[in-house]
Amino acid sequence: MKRRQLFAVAAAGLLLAGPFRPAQAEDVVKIPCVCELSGAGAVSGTNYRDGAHIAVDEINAAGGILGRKIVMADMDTQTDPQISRALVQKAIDDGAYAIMGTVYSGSTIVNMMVAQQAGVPQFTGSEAPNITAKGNPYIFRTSSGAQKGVPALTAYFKDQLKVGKIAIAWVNNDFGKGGHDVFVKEMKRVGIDLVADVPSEQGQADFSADVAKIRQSGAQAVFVYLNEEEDARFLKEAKKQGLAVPLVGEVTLTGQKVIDLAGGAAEGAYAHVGLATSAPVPAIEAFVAKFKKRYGRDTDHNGIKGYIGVYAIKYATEMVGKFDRKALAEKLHGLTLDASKYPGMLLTTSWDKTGELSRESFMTEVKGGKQVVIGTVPAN
Amino acid sequence: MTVPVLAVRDIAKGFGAIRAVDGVSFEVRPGEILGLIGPNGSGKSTLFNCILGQLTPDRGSVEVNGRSVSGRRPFELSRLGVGRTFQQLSVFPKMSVLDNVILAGQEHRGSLLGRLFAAPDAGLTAEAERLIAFFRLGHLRDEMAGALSYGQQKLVDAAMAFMAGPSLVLLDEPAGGVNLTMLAGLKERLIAYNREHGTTFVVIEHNMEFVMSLCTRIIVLAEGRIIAEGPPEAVRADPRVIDAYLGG
Amino acid sequence: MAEFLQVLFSGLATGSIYALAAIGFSLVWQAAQVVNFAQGEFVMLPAFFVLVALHWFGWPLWAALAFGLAVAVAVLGLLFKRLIVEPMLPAGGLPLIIATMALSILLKEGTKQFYGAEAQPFPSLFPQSTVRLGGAVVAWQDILNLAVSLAVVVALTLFLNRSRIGRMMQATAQNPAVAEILGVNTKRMVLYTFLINAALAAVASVLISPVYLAKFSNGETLGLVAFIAAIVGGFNQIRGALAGGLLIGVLDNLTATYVTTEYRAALPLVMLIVIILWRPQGLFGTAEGRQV
Amino acid sequence: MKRLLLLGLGLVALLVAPLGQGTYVTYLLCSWLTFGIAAMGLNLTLGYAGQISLAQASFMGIGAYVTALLTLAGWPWLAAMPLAVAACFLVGLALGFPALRVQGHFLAFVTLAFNTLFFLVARNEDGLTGGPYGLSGMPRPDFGLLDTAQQPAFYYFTLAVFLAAAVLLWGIVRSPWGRAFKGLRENPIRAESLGLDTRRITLMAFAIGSAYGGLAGALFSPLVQYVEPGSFAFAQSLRILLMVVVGGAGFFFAPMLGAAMVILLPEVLRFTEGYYLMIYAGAVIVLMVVCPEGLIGLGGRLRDRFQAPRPRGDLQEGARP
Repeated sequence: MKRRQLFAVAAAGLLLAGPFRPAQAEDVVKIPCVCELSGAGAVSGTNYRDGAHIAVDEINAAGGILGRKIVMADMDTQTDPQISRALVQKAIDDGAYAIMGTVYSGSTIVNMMVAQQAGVPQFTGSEAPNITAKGNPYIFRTSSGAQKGVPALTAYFKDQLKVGKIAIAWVNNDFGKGGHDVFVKEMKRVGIDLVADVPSEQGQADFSADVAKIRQSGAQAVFVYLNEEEDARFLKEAKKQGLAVPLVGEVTLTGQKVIDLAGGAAEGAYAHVGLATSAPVPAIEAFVAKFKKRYGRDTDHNGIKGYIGVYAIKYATEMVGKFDRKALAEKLHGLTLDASKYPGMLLTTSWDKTGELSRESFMTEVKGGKQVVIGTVPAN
Repeated sequence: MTVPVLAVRDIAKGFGAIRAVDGVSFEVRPGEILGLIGPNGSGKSTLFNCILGQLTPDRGSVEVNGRSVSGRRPFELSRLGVGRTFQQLSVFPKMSVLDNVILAGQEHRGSLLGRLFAAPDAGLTAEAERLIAFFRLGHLRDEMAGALSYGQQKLVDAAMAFMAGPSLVLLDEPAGGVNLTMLAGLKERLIAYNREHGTTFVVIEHNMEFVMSLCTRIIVLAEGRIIAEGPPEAVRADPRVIDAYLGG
Repeated sequence: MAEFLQVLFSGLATGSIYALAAIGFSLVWQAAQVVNFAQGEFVMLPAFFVLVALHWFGWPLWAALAFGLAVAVAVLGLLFKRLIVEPMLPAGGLPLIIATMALSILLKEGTKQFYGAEAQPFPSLFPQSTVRLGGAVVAWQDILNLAVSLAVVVALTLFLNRSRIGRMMQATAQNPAVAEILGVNTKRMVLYTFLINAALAAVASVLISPVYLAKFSNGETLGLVAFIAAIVGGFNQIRGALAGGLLIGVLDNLTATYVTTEYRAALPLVMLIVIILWRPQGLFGTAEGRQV
Repeated sequence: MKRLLLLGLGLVALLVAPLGQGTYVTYLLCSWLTFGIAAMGLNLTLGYAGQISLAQASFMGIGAYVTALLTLAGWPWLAAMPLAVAACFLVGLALGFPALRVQGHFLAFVTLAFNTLFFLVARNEDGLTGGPYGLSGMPRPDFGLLDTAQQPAFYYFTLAVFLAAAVLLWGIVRSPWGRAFKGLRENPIRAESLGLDTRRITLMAFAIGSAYGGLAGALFSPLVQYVEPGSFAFAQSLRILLMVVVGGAGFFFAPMLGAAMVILLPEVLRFTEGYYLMIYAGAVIVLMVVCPEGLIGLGGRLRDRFQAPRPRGDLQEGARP
C-alpha cells in the first residue's frame, strides 16, 4: 500500500512536470522575468516585474524588437535562492534571449552562474557589490551597486558636513552587509573615524538600544543603511531620543514610503538616491504616473529598474542588428545610452566592463513631508 | 541458607511531615509468592517505588539476589532480573502483541550496537510466541495491543514482565479492573508460571480474595510499618490486621 | 547612566507589551494545554482589523478600535477555539502544533494578500511628546503603554481571583475533572480563556503598532518572544509572564547596548534553553502545575 | 510479491523520471530527493522515536557548510560527506540531551532555539561561513566515470545516495532498534522497565536523525552550489517538519510523500499566484483536523471505510466490568 503511494507520487510528479513547451514561434523573442513575487522580497520583485511589463507593452505596441514581439513570462522565485536558480535554468531551457531579474542579491549571486554558463545576458535589480566582482560577462545591473552609491556619499560627509566622527546603523543581511563593508572601507580611506558600528536584525522593531548607542558615541552624523520600515522605526526612535545629528541614507531613507511611515520623524533626513521615483526628471515623473495609472499603486525604484532593463535590451539589440546573446552582452560593455536619444532609459546610463552601471544621481532631503532634491551627483 | 531473591532493609521514605514508609525490612525466598497488603495510605505503593528505584528512599537498602540495587535506574534493574507490571495499563498500544513481547526481551540480548545488526526479531519470535500462548493470547498475536480489551492488555503486560526470564517479578495490582472470569484465568496462569519456572513474585493488591488464594505468604503494612506477616490464613485471622482495616 | 536609563525605560515599555502576549499564551496553555504557535500573528492581526475599519469603512478611531477588539475576540478567540482547537484536542500534541503553525502562515499570508505586504502607519493613541527622566528621554507613549499593560494585568488578576467566573476559570485550569464535578461548565470556562487571550492580543496589537508599524510579518519575532517570556517567567503564573516579558524587553536592550548587537537575538534563546533545562518551573514559578 | 513488484515499479519510475525533462524538473526532483533524506531523518527522530525536533534545517546547514568548506578547500566530496555526517551525528547527540529532561512543547522550543542560534552563528561568523553572503561555487563531485556537473548525472548521483540512505534507514527501523524507538515513543516508562536504556536510545534517535539531515546538507551544497544562512533558518525546519507530518509521521514512506507534496504542490498551485501559501496552509489545517495521522493515515482511513469491519468478539473478552 505504502509503496503504491510512493509510485503514485512518482507518477504524478512525472505528469505534473511533463514538458509544456509551446511551439517555437519565430516572430517572438522571449525575455522571461524571474523575480520575487512572493516571500520576503515580494514588494521589490513585483514592482520590478510590473515596471518591466510596462516597457514590454510599449515596445510591442511600437512594433517590438527588430520586428519581433517580446513575450515575457513571469517566474516566481518565492525569494528562495534555490528556486531562483532552477527557474533561471528553466528560462534558459525555454529559449530565453535575455533574462530580467532577480532583485534579491542572495538569489542573483546563485542564479547568475547558470545564465553565465548558458551565455544568456541577465539584467538584475540587485545592488550587492559582489555581483559585478565575479568577472561574469553576462550580468548587467539596472541600478548602481552599493559600492558605487556609498562612495558618492563620502564626499558629502567629508566636504559638505565636514564630520570627523561617524556612526553606521545597518541591517545585518546580505544587502546591509554589502553597504556596510563598502562604507567602512570608504571612511577609512578618507580618515573619518567610525565611532559606532550598529547592526540590527531584519524586521527589528525596537531601535532604542541602537539609537542610544549612537547618541552615546558622539558621532556627528549617522549613515542609515536599513530597509524601509526599519528606516522609519529608526527615524522615530532618533527623534524621540533627540539625536540631533544629520541622518544620511542611501536610496530608501527619504522615500515617500518612509516619510509616510515615520510621520514627522523623517523631516530633515538626507539620502543619496541613484534612481528616485521623486527625481526631478520629467521622464521619471511620467513613468511613475504611468505605473500608478496602470496598477493603481505607487512604485518604488524597482519599477524603474525593470522598465529600463527591458529598454536596454531593445536598444542594444537594435544596435547589434540581430538576436545574438553574446553580441548583445559585448555591445553593452562600455556602452552609454543617452536619454535624449534613447528615452526608454529615462536617464543617461552607461555600463562598464563588469556590467556595473553608472548614471547621475541625486542628494535628497525630506522637507515639509516631501522628498526634495538638493543636489545632483554626476555619474561616477 | 540460600541468598534471598529480594532483601529490603530498613527502608524509610517521607514526604514533608508524612512518613509514608517508616523502617520496613523483609526478605523474599526463591519461589515464594509474597503478597503486600494494607489499607489505603499504608505505604505499599511508596515501598514498591522505592524497591523499583522510581523513588529514592531516605534510608535503607534494597538487595536483589545479594546485590545492592540502590540508585540503579529501572532498566538496570530489569537487566538484573527484576520484572514488573504496572497498575495502569502499560502496553505499547500501536505495536502488535508479538512486538510488545519481543521488545520485552530484546534489550537483554547482546550489546546496544549488536542489536542494530541483529535479526529483526533478535531471534526471539519462538520464545515470545510460547509466552503469548502460555497467556492464551495466541489468536491475538498480530493485533495492535491498544485494540485489545482491558483484561487482555493486562495479560500482555504480564507476559512482557516474564519475557526476559526474571528471577523476581513485582506485580502492581494485577487484579485491578479485570473482570471475574479473566481474573481466575490470570491467577491460574501466574500460579502455573510460578510452578514451572520457580519465579519469585511480590504482589501488591487490594483484592483480598485474589491475594489470599494466590500468595504463599503475606505482609501487612499500616502507617508505613509492618504490622503482621505470615501465611494467608494466619494473617486473615490476625486481630491487628482486622483492626487496621476496620479501625483505620 | 543616561544611556542605561534610556534603554531600561524603552525595554520596560517594550517588555510590557511582550508580557500581554505572554500572559495570553500562559492562560491558554493552562486551560487547554495548547501551545499556540500563531500567538505572534494573533498580536499582528488586530491592528489590521482596526486599519480596515479606519480606511475601508472610514470609521472614527474609537469605533475602529472597538471593531478591532470585537473582531479579534470573535475570530482569534471564538473561531480559533471552535474550528481548530476543539476538533483537535483528542488528537492532541503534535497535530495541534502543526495546525497552529499552519495557522500562523495562513494569517500572515492572508494579511499580506488582502491588505498589502508593506508596513502601514498606525495612528498613535497617545501624545507624541517626551519627558526627561534622569537624563533619559522617555516618550509618553512608552510610559502609557507600560501603564495600560500593568492596568490590564492588575484587572485580569483581580478578575481571576475575586470574581466568581474568574475563580471557576482557575478551578478549570487547575483540575478540570474536579471543576466539572463541582458543577462548573468547564467547556465554557475554557472558551472564556480563549476570548481573554484574543482580547489581550488585541490590546497588545493596538499598543505596539504605532511604534512598530503594522506589518504582516510582525508576528514572527513577537510569538517567539511571548513564548520565551512565558517560559522564563514560569508558565503557570500571570505575574511570571509579566516579569518574563519585562525581563526580556530590558535584557534585550541591555545586551544590544553593552554586550553585542550581532548576537542580541541569541540572549533570549540561550535564556530559554537554560531555563527549560535547569529551572523548568521558570524564574518566578512554582514546581506544581507544570506538565512536560 | 505484490509489494516487491510495486517497489520495483517505483524504482523504475525514479530511474526514468528525469528522462526527457528540462533541467528545471530535474532540479525539482533532485531537491525532492535531498529534502526527502532530511525528512527521513526527522521521521526517525519524530515519527518512530516520538522526539519532536524543530532543528532539522540546522543539521542540513551544518552538513552543507562542512561539505562546502571542505570541497572548496579541494577535498573530494566522498571525503567531505562522511565528515559532514559525522559532525551532525555528534551535534545531534548533544541536542538529544535536553530531550532527556523535557518532552513535547518544551523540547520543540529548545530545538527551535537551537536552530535560530545556528542561524545567528552562520550569519555572524563571516570569517568561517561567509556571513550573510554565504559560500558559493562549490564543485559538483566528479567520480571519474560519472561527472555530475550536468543535471541528469547529478540526479542519478542524488538518487543513488537517496536509495542508499533509504535502505540503511529501512535496516535500522527493521532491526531491534526500530522496535526500541517505537517503544520509546509509545511508552517510555514501560520500555525502561523492560530493560531499554531509554537515555541512550533517545540520544541515538537524535543523532541518527541529525546525521540524515547532515547527509541531505552534503547533497544540498553541490546541488545549489551556494549556501547561505537563510536557507537553514527555522522556516526551513518547519518545512521539513511539514513534510513528515503531512506525509504521516511514523510511516516509512511518509517523508517521501510529504516532501513531494511540499516541493511539488507550490508548482501545481502556482496559477493561484499569491494565494498558494494560504491555500497550502489551509489544507494543512484541514488535514490535521480531519486526519492527524497525515496523508498515509488518510489513505488508510479511506481504505477502511470501503472495507466492512471484521466483527472481533474476541477483542471484548475480559473487558472492564
